[in-house]
Amino acid sequence: MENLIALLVAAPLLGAAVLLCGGRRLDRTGHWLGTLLAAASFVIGAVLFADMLGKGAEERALHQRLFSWVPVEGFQADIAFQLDQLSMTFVLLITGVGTLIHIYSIGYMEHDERRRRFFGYLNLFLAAMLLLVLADNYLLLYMGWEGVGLASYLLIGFWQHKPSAATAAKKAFLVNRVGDMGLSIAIMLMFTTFGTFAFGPVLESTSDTSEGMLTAIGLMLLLAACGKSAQVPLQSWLGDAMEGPTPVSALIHAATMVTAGVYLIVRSGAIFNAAPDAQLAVVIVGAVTLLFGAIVGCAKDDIKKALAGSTMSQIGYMILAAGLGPIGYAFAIMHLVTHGFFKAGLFLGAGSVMHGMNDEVDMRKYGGLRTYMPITFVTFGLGYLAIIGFPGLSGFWSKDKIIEAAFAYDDGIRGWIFGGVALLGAGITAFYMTRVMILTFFGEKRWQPAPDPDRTASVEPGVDVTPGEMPHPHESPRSMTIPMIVLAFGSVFAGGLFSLNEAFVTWLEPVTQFEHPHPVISVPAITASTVVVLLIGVAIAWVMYGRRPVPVTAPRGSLLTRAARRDLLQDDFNHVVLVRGGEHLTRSLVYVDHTLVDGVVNGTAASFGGLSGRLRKLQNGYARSYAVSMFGGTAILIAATLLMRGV
Amino acid sequence: MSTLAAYTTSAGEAVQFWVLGTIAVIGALCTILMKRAVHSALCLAGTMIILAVFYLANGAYFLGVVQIVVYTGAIMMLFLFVVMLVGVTAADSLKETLKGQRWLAAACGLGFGILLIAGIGNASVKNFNGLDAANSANGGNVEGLAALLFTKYVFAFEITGALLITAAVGAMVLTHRERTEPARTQRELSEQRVREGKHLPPLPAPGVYARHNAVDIPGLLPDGTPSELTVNRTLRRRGQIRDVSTEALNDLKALEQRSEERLGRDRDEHDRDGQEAKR
Amino acid sequence: MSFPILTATAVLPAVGAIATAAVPAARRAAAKWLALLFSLATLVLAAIVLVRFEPGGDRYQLTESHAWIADFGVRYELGVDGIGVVMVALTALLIPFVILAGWHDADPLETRSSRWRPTQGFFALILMVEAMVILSFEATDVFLFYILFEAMLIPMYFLIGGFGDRAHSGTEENAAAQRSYAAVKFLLYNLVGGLIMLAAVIGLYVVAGSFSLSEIAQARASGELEMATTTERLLFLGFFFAFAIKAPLWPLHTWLPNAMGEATAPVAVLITAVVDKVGTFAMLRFCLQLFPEASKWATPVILVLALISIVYGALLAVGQRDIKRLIAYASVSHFGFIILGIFVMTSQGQSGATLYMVNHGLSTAALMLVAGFLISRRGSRLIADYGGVQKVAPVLAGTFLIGGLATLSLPGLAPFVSEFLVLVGAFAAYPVVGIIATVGIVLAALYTLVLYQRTMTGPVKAEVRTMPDLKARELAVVAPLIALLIFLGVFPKPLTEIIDPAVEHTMSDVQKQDPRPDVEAAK
Amino acid sequence: MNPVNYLYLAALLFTIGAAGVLIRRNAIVVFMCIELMLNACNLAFVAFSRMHGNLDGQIIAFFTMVVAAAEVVVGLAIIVSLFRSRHSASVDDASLMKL
Repeated sequence: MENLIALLVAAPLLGAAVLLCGGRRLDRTGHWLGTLLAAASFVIGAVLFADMLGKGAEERALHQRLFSWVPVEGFQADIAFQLDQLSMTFVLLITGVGTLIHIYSIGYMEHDERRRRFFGYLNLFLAAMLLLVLADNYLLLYMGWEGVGLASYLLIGFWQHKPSAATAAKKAFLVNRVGDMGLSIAIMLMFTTFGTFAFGPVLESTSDTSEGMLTAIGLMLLLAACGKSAQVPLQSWLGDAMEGPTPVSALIHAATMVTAGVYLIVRSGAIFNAAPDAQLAVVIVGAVTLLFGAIVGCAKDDIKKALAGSTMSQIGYMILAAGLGPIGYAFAIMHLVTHGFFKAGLFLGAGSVMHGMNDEVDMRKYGGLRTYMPITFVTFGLGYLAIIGFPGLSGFWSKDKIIEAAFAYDDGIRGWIFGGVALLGAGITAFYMTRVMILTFFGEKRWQPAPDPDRTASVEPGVDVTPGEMPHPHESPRSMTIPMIVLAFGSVFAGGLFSLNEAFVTWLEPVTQFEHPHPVISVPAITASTVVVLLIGVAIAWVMYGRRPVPVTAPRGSLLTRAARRDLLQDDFNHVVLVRGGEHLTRSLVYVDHTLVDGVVNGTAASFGGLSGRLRKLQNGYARSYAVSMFGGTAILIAATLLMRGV
Repeated sequence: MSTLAAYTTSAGEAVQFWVLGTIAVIGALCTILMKRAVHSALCLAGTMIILAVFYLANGAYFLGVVQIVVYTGAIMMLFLFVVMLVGVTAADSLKETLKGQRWLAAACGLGFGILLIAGIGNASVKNFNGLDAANSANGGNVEGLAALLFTKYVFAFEITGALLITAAVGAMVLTHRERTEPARTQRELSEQRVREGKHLPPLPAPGVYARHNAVDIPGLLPDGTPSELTVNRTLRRRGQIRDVSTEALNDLKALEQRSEERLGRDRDEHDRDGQEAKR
Repeated sequence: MSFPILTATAVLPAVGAIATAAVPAARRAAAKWLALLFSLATLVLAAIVLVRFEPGGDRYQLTESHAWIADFGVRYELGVDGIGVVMVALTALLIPFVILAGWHDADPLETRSSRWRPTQGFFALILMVEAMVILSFEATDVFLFYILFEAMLIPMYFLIGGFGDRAHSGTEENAAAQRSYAAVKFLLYNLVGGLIMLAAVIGLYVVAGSFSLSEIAQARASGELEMATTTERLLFLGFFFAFAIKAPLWPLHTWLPNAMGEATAPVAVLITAVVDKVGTFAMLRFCLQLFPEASKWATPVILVLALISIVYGALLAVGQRDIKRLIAYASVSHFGFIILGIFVMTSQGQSGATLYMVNHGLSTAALMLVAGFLISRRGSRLIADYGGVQKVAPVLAGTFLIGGLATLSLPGLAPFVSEFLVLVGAFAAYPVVGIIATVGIVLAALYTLVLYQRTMTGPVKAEVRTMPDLKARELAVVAPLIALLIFLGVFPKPLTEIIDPAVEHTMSDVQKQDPRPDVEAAK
Repeated sequence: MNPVNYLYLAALLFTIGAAGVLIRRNAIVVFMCIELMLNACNLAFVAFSRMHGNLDGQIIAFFTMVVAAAEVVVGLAIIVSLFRSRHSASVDDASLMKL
C-alpha cells in the first residue's frame, strides 16, 4: 500500500513534465491530460484513505523510503514519504480541490493560447504541494516548500506580458524567500541540535534539548510560516498575487498553498508545545494578521483583493489556533479544510462573475447580478454564509471552535484578549463579506463599458473584450459551474460532518494530540456572542451598502479606509525602506566596486607602470651599455662569492 | 703567497715571463687604444704570439703551436681581411658618445680586475706539480692530448665538429647576397642617367692633378675646388678622401722653394766667375 | 606498467588542439568538428577514469610518477583523489558544450574587417585550456601544478583578448580596447598571484626539500618535517593569495566581471566554470593538506572575506546593467560559498564545497550559455535592451529561467544540495557565519528574478519581436545541462560517495572533527 | 718566480679585453677584444693544467680555441653584412634593441 504514496506525487509531476516539454502538439489535448492526472492523484489518495480507515488509529501512519537523497558523512537526507492522518487530510484537500479547479480552468482558460502551459504549471504545483505534505523530513519538506513557491511564481506571473503580473510574481517569490530563510535556518538548528531533521527523531527528542533552542527553532519556523501563509509582517505579497488567473487564486492563494504555514506549525507541534514563548509569538502573529486582513478586506473594491484580505484573516485564525497548542491544532486544520472549500468556492464564483462582466474586477461596477447568473449567485451565497460562520454551515463549526480555543488560551488576561480578537474578527468578517455580497449581487446595476485593455492592467487576455462594449452578464459554462456546485456542497456540509461526535478531532488526534479547551467563559456564551457579533457585522454592512446607493467611484473615505486600501501602508513602508534603500545600496556599492576596490588594485598596477617607465630609459638599445650592466653584474656576483668565501 | 712558495720556476722562465708579460700587456692596451683597426689587429697578433710562447713555457707544446697557427695565422688574418674590407685607413674616433659609458667601463674594469686578482690571491691555489709526468705519460704532450681528446672528450670533440660546420654554413648564409635582378647593361645605365637628368656623361675621373694619380684624390673643378664625385663611392663612404686642395698648395710651395734654391745656386756661380775675370 | 590514463586525459585534448590548429584556414567546419570530436573523446576517457576510480581505495589512485628535473626533485607525478576525479570529469564534460555553444563565435565576420578571427585558433585554444586544467587537477607535484597553473593563463589570455563578444555597445575600436583591457587585467591579476605563489613554492622546496605532495604530506603527518609557525603561515599565504585571485575572493574579484563581460559566453563559461575551479580545488588540495595549522590560523579572516564575497557579489549583481557582468558577480557570490565551505572545516562544508564546484559549473554554464544565445540574437548585453522575450521565444526563456533557478539554488536542482550542505556545515561550526551566509539565498533570488523579469517578461520590445527561438544546436547544448542539473538535484549520490572519502582525508589532514549535535553531546 | 703569476697576467689581459669591449665602438675591434679575453682564459687554463698536473686544462683551452674560431667566423660574417647594409661597423649604429 505504501508504495502508492510515491504515485501521488509522481502522477502530477509526470503531467507537468509532459505538458511543459511536450511542445505545441499537446495544445489540443494538454488540459485533459493535466486534469486526468490530477484526478488520478485524487483517486490514489482516496484509495489510500479508504485503506487507512480500515486500520486502527495507531498504525495508520504509512512510510515509504525511496532512496537516499544527500548521503554525506554526518548528514543523511532521504527522499522518503510519510502518510499519516494529517498528511492524508491535506492530500485529499489538495487533490480534491485541485482536480475541481483543473476542471474549472478548462473552461476558464479556454481562450488562452498558452492553456497547455497553464495546466503544466498547475500540475507542477500539485506535485510540489503533495511533496510538501508527504515529506518525512524537513529538508524534503523544504523542497516542496520552494516548489510551491516556484509554481505560484509561475502562475501569478502567468500573464507575463503584464508588467504588474511579472512584478507581483517576483514580489511573491522574494517575500517567500525571506520566509524560506527562516525555514533553512530552522533546519540548520535542528541539524546542529539533533543531528538530523527527519520528523520522527526530531519531534520525539524535543525533551533532550533546552527550551531556548526549541524557541529559536520555533520562531524560525514561524518566520517561514509567515512567508508562505502571508502573515504579518510578510503578508504584502498576497494582495498582488491576485494578478494571477482566478483559478490560481482559488487553488494556491486561498485553498492550499497559503495554508502550508499552518501545516508546518501543526506538524512541528511537538517543538512548539515545548516552547511556550514561540507559541505566544505564533498566537500574536495570528491575531494581528486576523485583524489586519479583515480590515484590508473591508476597504478593497477589487473583488479578488477583498477576498485575498479575507483569506489572510482566515489563515490568521488558523495560525492563532495552531499557536494554542494541542487545544487548537485539530481546529486549525479543520478550519483549514472548510476554508479550503468555501474560499475556493468564493474565488471561483468571483472568477465566474468576472468572466461574465468582461473581466471587470471593481465591485462598485457590479450590482444586481443575482438574476443574471443564478448558479454563481447561489454557490457564492452559500460560500458567503459559510465563511461568516452562519450557524450550521462549515465555517460556523470550525471558526466557533477556534474562538472557544482562543478564549481558552490560558485562564488569564491572555484568554480574554485573544478570544476577544477572534470574536471581533468574526464580526468584521461578517461585515466585509456581506459588503462583497451586496455590492456584487444586490442593489441596482452599476455596469460600465468594458475597459480598454491597454489601460487597465488587470484585464485577463484571451477573453475577447471589445472596448467600450457594455457587459452582457451570462452564466458560465458547465465546466465552471460544476466545480462551484461541488465546492458549495463542501462549504455547507463539511463542517457539520467533521463535527459529528468530533470525528475530525479523533481522526487527527494520534498526530496532533488533543485536549479539550477550557474557555474562560462558558462555551454556549461564546457561541451566542459569536452569532450576535456576526449579526451586528451583517447589519452594519446592510446599512452602509444595502440601503443607500453605492457610488461607482470610491469616496475618499476615512483615514483608516484609505490606509486599508493601501494595505495599511505596509507596502509603502516596504517600498521606502527596502526597495529604495536597496537600490541606493546597490548603486553605491557598484560605484565603490568600480572606484575603490578596482581603483586600489589598478592604482598599484599604475604605480608599477610608472616605475617601469622610468626603468626603461636604461634600455637605450646600445649594446655596449648593456654590456656594461652585464659586466657590472658579474663583478658584483664575484664580489659576493668572494665575500661569502672570505667570511 | 707563502703557501705557494713550494714550486718555483727556473730563473730563465721568470725573466721570460716578466719581459714578455710586460710586452703582452702593452700589446693588449694598444689593441684597445689604437685609433685604427689595423693597428689594433697587429698589436693583438703580437700579444697572441707572446701567449703562444707562454703556452710553450707552460708545457702546452701542442697548444702553443696551435695558438700560432690558428690564431695568429688564421683568425688574425681573417680580421685583417675584414679590416681591409671595411677600410684600412678608417680611423674611428675614440671620443665617447654614450654618456658616462667610459667612466662606467673604467670603474667596472678596474673593480673587476681587482676582484679577479684578489680572488686568485686568496684562492687556495695548491702547489704546482708540473706537467712533466702528464706529458711523459703517453710519451709526449700531443699523444697525451690525443688520448684524452679521443676517449674522455670524444663527444665534445664531435660536437665541436658540428659546431664548426654550422659556423661555416652560417657565415656563408650571412654573407651571401642573392642577386635578385639581372645586372643592368651599359645601355640601361645610360638611359637611367638620362632619366635622372644629372651627370649625363659618366662620372669624372679622379684627380689626375700635377704629379698625383691616385684613386682617393678628387679631381679639381675649374675653380680649383675638389669634386667628391670623382672619387670611388666606397672610399667616399669610408671618408677616405684626401683633401687635395691643401696638398696642391703644399706642392706648389715646395715647387717654388725648390726653384728658388736652384736659381740661388746659379747666381752664386755667376759671381764667382765674375771675380775670376778681374784677376 | 599500466596504461597512463591520467596522462592520456590531458594529452588527448592537447593533441586535439594541435590537430585543430593545423586544419587549413579554408576548412573551418572541419576544424570545429575535429575539436568537438576530441573533446568528446576526452569525455569518454574521463568517464573511464571515473569508473576505474574506487571511492573506498587509496587516497590517490591511477598514479603515475616519473623523474622530471631530477636535480630539484621535480617529478611528473599524477594522481586523482575523489575531489580531483570529479573535477576532471566536470571539465571534460563542460568542454564539448563550450565548443558546441561557441560554434559560430569565431566565424569570420561577413565584412572582411581587420578583426578576422581565425576559427581554428579559437577551438585549439579551448582544447589547450582543457588539457592544462585537467592536468592541473591531476598533478600531485607542487611544481608541476604551478607550471600548469601559470601556463593556462596564456591560452585564456588569447581567448579573452582575441575573441571578444561581438555584442557590444559603442564602436569597434573602444570595444577592442575594452576587450584588451579585460584580457590584460585578467593576465596581470593572475600573474601577480602566480608570482607570489612561485616564491611560496620555492620556499616550500627549501623547507621541505621536495615538491611531491604525498611525500610532504606524509612527512608532515609523521612529524619528520617540522615547520616553524611563521614559515608555515607565510607559505600558506603565498599559496592562498594566488588561489584567492584565481577563484575570485573579495577584494581580488574585480578582474572577473571585465573578463566575463568582454569574452564570448562560452569563454566566460570556460573562465568561471572551469579555470576558476582550479583555484578553489587547489585550496582544498594544497592549502589544507600542506599547511593545516596555518589554514586553521587564517580561517577567521578567510571566512569573513568569503561572507563579504557572498553578500557583496550578490548586491553588485543586483546593480548590474549588463547581463554577463551580472552573472559574473553572481559567480563571485557563489565562489564565496565554495570558499566558505572549504574553510569552515566540517565534512558537510567541504563535501558541499566540492559538490558546489561541480554544480556551479553546470548551473553557470546553463545560464551563461543561454544568455549568450540571447545576446547573440539581439546584439546587446544591456538588460534594458530586452523585454517580453518570453512571448516570442518561450523555449529560450524557459531554459533561461531554469538556469536562473539553478543559480538561486532552488531545491530539486543540483546547486541546492551543495549550497545547503555548505550552509549547514558553516552553521554547525560558526552559527553566525551560517546565518549571514543564508542572506545570500534571498539576494540570489533577487538578482535572478530581476534579470528574468526585465529581460523575459513585460510587453514585447520592438527589437525583440523577430527573435528566433533556440535552434537545434543550442538546444543540444542546454538540454543535457538542464537534465544533469535536475538529476543531480534529486540524486547526487554518485558524486557524494566519490567525494566523501576524499573529504574524510582532508578532515584528517587538518585534524578536525565535526561538531557533534547537542543531543548526543548531552547524552 | 711563482707560476701563479700567469694567472694574474691572464686576469689582467681579461680585464683589459673586457674594458675594450666596453669602450670601443668599432665592431671589429670589439671582436678583437673578445678574442683577447678568450686568450686570457686559455692562458689561465693552461696554467691550471700545469697546476693540477693533468692535461684536461689544455683540452679545454683547445676547445675554447675551436669555439673562438667558429665565433669569429660567424661574428665577422655578421659584421660584413652589417657593414653592407649600413656602411659602418659601429656597434652604436645598431641600437634597435631600444623599446
